[in-house]
Amino acid sequence: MTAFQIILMGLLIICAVSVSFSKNLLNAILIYMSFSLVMSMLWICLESPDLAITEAAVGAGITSVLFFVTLKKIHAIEASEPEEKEKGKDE
Amino acid sequence: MSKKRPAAEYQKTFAFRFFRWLSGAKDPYLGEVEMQPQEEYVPDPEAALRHEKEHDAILDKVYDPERNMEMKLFRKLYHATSILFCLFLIALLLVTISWLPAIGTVERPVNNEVAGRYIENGLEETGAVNIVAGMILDYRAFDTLGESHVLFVATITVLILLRLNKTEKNEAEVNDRRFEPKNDAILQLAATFLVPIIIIFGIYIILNGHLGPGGGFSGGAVIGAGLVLYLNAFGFQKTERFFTEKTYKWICFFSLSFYCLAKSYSFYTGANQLHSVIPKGTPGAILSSGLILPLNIAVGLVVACTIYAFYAMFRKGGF
Amino acid sequence: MGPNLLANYGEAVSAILFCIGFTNLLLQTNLIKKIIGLNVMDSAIYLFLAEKGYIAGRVAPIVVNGVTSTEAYINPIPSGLVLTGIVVSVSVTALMLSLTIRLYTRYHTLDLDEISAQLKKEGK
Amino acid sequence: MNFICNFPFFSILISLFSGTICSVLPAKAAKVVNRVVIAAVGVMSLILLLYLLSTGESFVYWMGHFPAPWGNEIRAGVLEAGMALFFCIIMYLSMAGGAHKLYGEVVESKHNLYYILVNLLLSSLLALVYTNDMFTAYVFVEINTISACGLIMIRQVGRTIEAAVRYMIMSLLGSGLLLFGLCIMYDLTGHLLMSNMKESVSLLMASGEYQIPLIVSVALMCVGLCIKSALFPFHAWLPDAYGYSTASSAAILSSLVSKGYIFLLIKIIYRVIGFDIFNSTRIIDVLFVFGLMGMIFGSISAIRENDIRRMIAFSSVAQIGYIYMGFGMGTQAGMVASIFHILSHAATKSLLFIAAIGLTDVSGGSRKFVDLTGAAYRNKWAGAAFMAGSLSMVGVPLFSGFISKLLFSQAAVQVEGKMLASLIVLGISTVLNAIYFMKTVIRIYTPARESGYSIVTFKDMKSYGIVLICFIVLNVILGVSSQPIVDMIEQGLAMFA
Repeated sequence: MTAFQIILMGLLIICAVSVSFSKNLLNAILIYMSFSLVMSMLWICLESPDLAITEAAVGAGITSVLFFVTLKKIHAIEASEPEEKEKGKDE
Repeated sequence: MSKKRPAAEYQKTFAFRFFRWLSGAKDPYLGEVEMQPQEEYVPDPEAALRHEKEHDAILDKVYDPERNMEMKLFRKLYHATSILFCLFLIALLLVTISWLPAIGTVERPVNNEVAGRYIENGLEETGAVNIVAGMILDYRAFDTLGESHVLFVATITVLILLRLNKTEKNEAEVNDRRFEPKNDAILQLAATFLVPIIIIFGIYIILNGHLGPGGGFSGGAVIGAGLVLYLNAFGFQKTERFFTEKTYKWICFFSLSFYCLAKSYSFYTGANQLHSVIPKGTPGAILSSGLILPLNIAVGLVVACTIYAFYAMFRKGGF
Repeated sequence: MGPNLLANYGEAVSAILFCIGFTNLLLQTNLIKKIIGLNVMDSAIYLFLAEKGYIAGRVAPIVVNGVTSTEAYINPIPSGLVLTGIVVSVSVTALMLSLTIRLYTRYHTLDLDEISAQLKKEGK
Repeated sequence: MNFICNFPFFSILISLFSGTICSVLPAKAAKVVNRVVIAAVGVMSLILLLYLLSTGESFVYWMGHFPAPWGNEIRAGVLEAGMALFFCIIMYLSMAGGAHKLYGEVVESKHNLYYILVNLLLSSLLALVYTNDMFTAYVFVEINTISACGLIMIRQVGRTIEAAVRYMIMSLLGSGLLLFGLCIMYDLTGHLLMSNMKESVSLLMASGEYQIPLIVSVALMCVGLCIKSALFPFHAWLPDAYGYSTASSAAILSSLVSKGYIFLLIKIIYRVIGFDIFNSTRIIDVLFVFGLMGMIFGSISAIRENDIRRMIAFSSVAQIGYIYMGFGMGTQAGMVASIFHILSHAATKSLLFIAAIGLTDVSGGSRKFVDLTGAAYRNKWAGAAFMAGSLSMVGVPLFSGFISKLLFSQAAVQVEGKMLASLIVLGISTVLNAIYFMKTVIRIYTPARESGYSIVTFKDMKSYGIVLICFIVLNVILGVSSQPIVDMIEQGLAMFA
């Protein structure tokens, strides 16, 4: 069990670092989603099923959906005003 | 009783002058003190235009991040200090952690009589099989009351930021049609199967909150996710038939009021050592554990509506 | 260095995650990545807190077969606190994201420094 | 138990519940509810204060059916009740004074949302004042932060939204550090209630165990709260947030929100760590240095500013520096001076913000000093109130600012090693204060050539004038009858132990 925990924690750090360095916003959000999933697995290992359910529903579910809809909205704004397209954007 | 003073005498008093000044009847400086107003500046329209242009050019130059040395320096300094601070913080925290009691062991200060009582007497004192639920909704219920209001106040701020008025809303609807896929057959078929299952699962999590892992918040989030999926598959027209801003408002209002009043009752009786009339029931049964089940339902409703409201606000700026 | 760094590896990881999130929040110029950094930071604190309740060899605090002895279950307090905390972080995330949308509709960029520069240029 | 002991609980719950109620009411009714709730809470706090003064001892109130280490508690003493009363007065006056500006600056359909935010802010402030539990404090700190953010960006211009983002980022860093420190503290003590924590902390200090984590946790909590209350290097968000939000918001934010965090810090110092233990750490020296730096740099930035609202905002940075300097002295006298300065600054700063909108309104809405020339003749009440506020800030006798400066210098004289630094900086900062406030006062009293701006008399805005008078009277009361208030603060601090 300890080895599994250590692997999960390693994954957490990898996810966190790659979020910081990813150039693409969509990728960053997906990586954050997997971060949450790993976190919820870790909570099962730590014997807190309440937290695991909540994190899976909230971190991987709701928060990511909110991120996606924000990104979508931003693209929509950008597309609806093409004359301002040259303004700086990461994607 | 003082005699009424004659007007001429009264006009010499300080009070008269003060009130005259206050009411604006007379300016005390006018004609008494030599205070010349500043010379009036007569603007030359051409010069003003030129001046404005120059001003703009200067501003462009000043706030050009490539050229402004001060800004560049500030940004570099900021980066350097932030990185140093973070490195310092990481070192500090690691050193701290190395001195903390070892995790996973029993001999730690946190495993004291508080946790002991929650585990040993939690079942009979709160009636909840899930000790965590009993703890957050009974022993430490004030935190949880605050927590649900955090969610509420966050919704309010999102409403302030993103809710549109009538005319903007129509425009937004047109935009929404343009950017969201409509009538995707695969999505709709999947949603027809999935949405009921998701919502039933959410309800199960809420109702089962005091018996097993789960509770109002996670269940509400699941139901909210189901609603969002339904919305995505079938569009706003379908959801508006059963869920409008009014529904949201009243569901939130009733759930939060119920939460507040129920918990006030329990705090009040607790603090005044009165007997609470709420039955605990047999532990393990679905209708047990006093207020925990109704509170979970209330929280679940609030959270489900809030999640849906967040999504609708983000996507369209209204329901 | 104290004696327990290796035993507390979980807490060490959470401290590292905390600092990664903290650095992201301070240094990322893109607002969405700042918000992700914020979420990482919050999760790290919750991991740190949840580690405190864990006791090796015991099970989750859900009473099974009426056994209510402290020997059987882990400490329930940290779990409850983390549950509260997760709600807080969701609310804050939603608020920050709506601020982001609002700023983007106005300034068409996600870079906070660029927005400040534009504001200063407008000069009001 | 006496029925009055329920009042702290009632005041928190009423203000929370009124937030929920306002969400379904139209704006006008919400406004009435808001005023009534603030007034009711104020009256309850006053009765509670009188009751506590007569009994002379504090009490704890169970939030639930379980006693101390298991359940959740709130606690009321003289200082808490006094603070609650004071917060209610300031909040009522600020809301009343800025109400007419709300119509121009906030979309009509969002007015009731504004009152919800104010109600929730009040409840969170009360909870921060009364709570006896660290985790509850954290939760209500978050409510406070989010509703303060709402207050900043309710007036939606670009600056306020950008300021709100910056405010949120800074605050969330602060909350993160606060929660981390709290977790370490919980790990070491095993309790979340302040009184139990304090027992464990003093035991740990006596036994010499876990010294490093203890100090680190205290430091993290302090830094977190300092960031949240905009101590000097962390104030980047403050000028825009205070300068461009609607007037009531600016007054409430500057005088109450940051003070709520500072009061929580005082509670942590006294009730969690212990005053003597806190003073034996080096943290107070750091607070002292940053406080002094804030006093100087805040004033310098204020001098360089040519926008009246932003100038007042920068002056807040300097005043928060004063408060932290008092903490940094590490003596009882310094603490009393800081708490008195919390009161005096809250009364004065909200007065200045409310008076400033009167002046800008008669200058065509412009906030630049050039346009403000002669504004005090066009709106005499606002001019007089602004002058009173400035005199108080500078430290002229009869006003509250004088007493707080006097208390600070008295406290500084008693501290060895910090006396010279604090006296010199106090002197410099007073001079700087005088420069920028007197500059403004002279500017608004310089007669201008006929500018075409309308003249506002008392009859035009009665409620606004009355609010200004109340503020001035409050300032003078604080300045004239300071001794009873100082005695009350000392009594309250004695109850903390």
